[in-house]
Amino acid sequence: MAWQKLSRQRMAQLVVDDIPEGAYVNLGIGMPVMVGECLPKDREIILHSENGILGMGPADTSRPFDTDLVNASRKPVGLVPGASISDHVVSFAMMRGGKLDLTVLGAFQVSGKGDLANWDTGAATNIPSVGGAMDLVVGAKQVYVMMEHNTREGEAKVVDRCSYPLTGAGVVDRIYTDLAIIDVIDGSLTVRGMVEGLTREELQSLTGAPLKFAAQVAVLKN
Amino acid sequence: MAWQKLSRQRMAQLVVDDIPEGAYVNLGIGMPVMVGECLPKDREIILHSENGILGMGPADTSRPFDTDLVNASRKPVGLVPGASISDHVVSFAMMRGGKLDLTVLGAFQVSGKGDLANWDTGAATNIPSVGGAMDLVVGAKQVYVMMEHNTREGEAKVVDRCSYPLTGAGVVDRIYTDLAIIDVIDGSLTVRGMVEGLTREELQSLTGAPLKFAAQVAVLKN
Amino acid sequence: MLDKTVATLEEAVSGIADGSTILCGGFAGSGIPTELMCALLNQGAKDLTLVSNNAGNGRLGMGELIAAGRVRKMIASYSRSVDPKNPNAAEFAEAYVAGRIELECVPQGTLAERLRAAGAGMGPFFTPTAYGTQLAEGKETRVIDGVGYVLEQPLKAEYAFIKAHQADRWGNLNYRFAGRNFSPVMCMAATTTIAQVDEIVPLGGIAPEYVMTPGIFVQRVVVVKGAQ
Amino acid sequence: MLDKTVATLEEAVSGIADGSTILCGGFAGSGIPTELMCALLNQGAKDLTLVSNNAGNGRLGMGELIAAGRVRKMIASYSRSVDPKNPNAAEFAEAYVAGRIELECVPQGTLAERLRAAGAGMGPFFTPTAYGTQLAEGKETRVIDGVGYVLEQPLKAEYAFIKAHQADRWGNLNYRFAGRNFSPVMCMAATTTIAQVDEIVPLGGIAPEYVMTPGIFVQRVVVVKGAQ
Repeated sequence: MAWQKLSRQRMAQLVVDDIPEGAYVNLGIGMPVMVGECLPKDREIILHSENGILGMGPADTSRPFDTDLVNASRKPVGLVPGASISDHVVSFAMMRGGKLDLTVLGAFQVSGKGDLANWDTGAATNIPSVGGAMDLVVGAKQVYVMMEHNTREGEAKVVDRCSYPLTGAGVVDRIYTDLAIIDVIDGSLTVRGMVEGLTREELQSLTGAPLKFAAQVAVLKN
Repeated sequence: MAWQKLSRQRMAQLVVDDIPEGAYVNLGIGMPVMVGECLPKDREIILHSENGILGMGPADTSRPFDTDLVNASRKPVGLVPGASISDHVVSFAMMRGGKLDLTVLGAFQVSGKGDLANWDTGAATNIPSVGGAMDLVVGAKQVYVMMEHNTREGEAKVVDRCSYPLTGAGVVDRIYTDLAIIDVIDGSLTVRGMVEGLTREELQSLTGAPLKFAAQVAVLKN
Repeated sequence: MLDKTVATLEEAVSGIADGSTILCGGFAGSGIPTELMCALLNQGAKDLTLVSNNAGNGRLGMGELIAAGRVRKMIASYSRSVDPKNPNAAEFAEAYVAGRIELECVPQGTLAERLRAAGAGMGPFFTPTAYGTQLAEGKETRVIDGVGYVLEQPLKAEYAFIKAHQADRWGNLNYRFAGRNFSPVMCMAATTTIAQVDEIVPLGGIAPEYVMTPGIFVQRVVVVKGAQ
Repeated sequence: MLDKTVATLEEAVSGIADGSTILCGGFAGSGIPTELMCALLNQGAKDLTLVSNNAGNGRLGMGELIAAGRVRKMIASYSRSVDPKNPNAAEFAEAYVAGRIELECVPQGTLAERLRAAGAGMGPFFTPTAYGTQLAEGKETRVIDGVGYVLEQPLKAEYAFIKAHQADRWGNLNYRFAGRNFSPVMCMAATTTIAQVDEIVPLGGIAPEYVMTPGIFVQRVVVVKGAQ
């Protein structure tokens, strides 16, 4: 049977389905932004932005752009009722202090032990720029990664050992890719969901670290 | 010629005269409270209280007692125009961070090197209670002490070495007593003012640490 | 729907186990969560460690808990009564002199910083406060650029008892004047922060820029009208 | 009378010496003291170290200072342009690639904490952030209860450039929404804080409970109407 990669939209929806009501969540730049766009209006999920906004919502497009209401990607945002503003010191205390229930981040690589590399590819021409990623991964109660299972060149992004500089060691709890949902449990990988039609052997061959499989592996469809 | 001890009122006035316009000042409990009472209304001296009040003024006695407007001695206070409220973390950052121009504290003993003992007499029955004194003395730009020159029993309170537990080592900049004003400069004492009629020998005999005398020693009168 | 309000003081203090550490907001009579402490007296938890600037504000609340032998240890900056003629911490003094309660005396600013370190997810820190004094004895020290520092440890707790002015159902809080004091940092340092408030306002009733404690630091809210 | 207001931007940035370290508030385009940085360009100080979350917000201000070769070193958490098609830090990138500017990359939360430690009069502190990564290389580390920590140093400065919304003549400040970001902590960490504000209000015009930066942390205030 042929298999299809999950769409980004579907990946975001799978993440949303796993976020409990009332959770405090920080969404990283890139793919995780779609999680915010998929949140149903009737659910109270409280979005945190590192620049001190807790309770971020969509920008009011009927008003002119307000530079004092932006997210970390410099995009306009709004405040939902119940929102609060803090300075950077308090905002990062929330992150490092274990108050955020969840952060969803993009990644270059995740290792079989849950090491995360998402801030620098180590290229000589890179300007080192870490932002808030290292604070998020040490503090958030759960760290989810959303990324494609393989690079465009077909290389595994789930690897035995990250070749890129680490953001944090052993920090990732769960990986959502376009092929699978993988939990990091006690330093090893357990698949809890796979796209329809993909075999375990095929998934392992596309993955750079050894996989275990949960008793119940969900079948993921677009 | 006979000499008279300075009154507490006069001591407080001498301190007030030395406070520059616009200074941020924390007044300790006990004798330093009188400094606040002596401040002329036309001068802008900004009083800090450790419980987060910056810009403390007299309580509005026409209103009922408000427990949320008190100083560290649990006494009712007011807020002057330009006052601000902070939490304890920020309030003590002002103290330790070198933002207060001056603190005026009472003392049990001050050593010739500027060591201060003002929180505990070391008596076995004491309940150790330090409050904010140790934070004040490490941070305020100037630490002034106001105290009687001698105990009721006639013992020197300016001593060679404090016998009571220290609040801070080498922290005192100036001592106002009922007999003299003494600067602590580079770990030794220099008298800059003495009550009228007192001889240098008499002052030294009432003092437990060696005194130097400034080129100009002011004559202090009640 | 996220709703942190609870209907009763009893519910607010439910589940607090023997041996818990509880941060108690307040300074010099302002911002004291007296009714929560009274509710804890009824709830029955014992062998407690209380963290508070003062060791009581009259008999009600903390004084009663101490008198009832429910407090094993006090961590405070100023445990003596300020005015011996009208003692605010008489029950503590009695228990302390009798050797029935342990005391850890912490400089007030260090107390705030230790709570902040815990709340902000930090490890130990060097502070100049208390260097060269007996309160630094036994602690790691370091001299940097001629200034002496003491290494102090984060102070975290299972619970915080807080008195605030207004709250919404997400737990956003504000405080009146100097009623703020230790409360914001204690909210951060506890796993479960329980706030008694004068009133609940609708979501959005506290302007976002004027929220003093964001709701993420608060787990339970209970209204106490006409609090002590 | 205590009056921290100055009449002109020129006066606001007067006396800044070559080799100074300047904290520059702002994050992602909000709260940027652009006009103060432009005034510094005219003032002429060079060999500067700038501390800012980002390394520019378009050419104006920081970009011009960097392009003019006036900045020796940048301490920042995110110096790349967020959007390569519309780069906010092109001048920095050019100078960095050419080896004309030094960069110290600091995790964003650690940057805030280092400033806070300086402003609060603390010494170094242990933080879990960056433990086990290349940003911890060469730094003292410690493992406590199974968690790894990195020892980080306070970051103080001669000056802070701040954009705030309102001020009074005592230097009390408030900020609009996320324009707050690093500004309060930078005000604390600098010896001389210079704030450009939208307007001056009378003393007492900002309610005491809603002052976001107490005036004790601010030394000069200048009005800039219609700031970038």
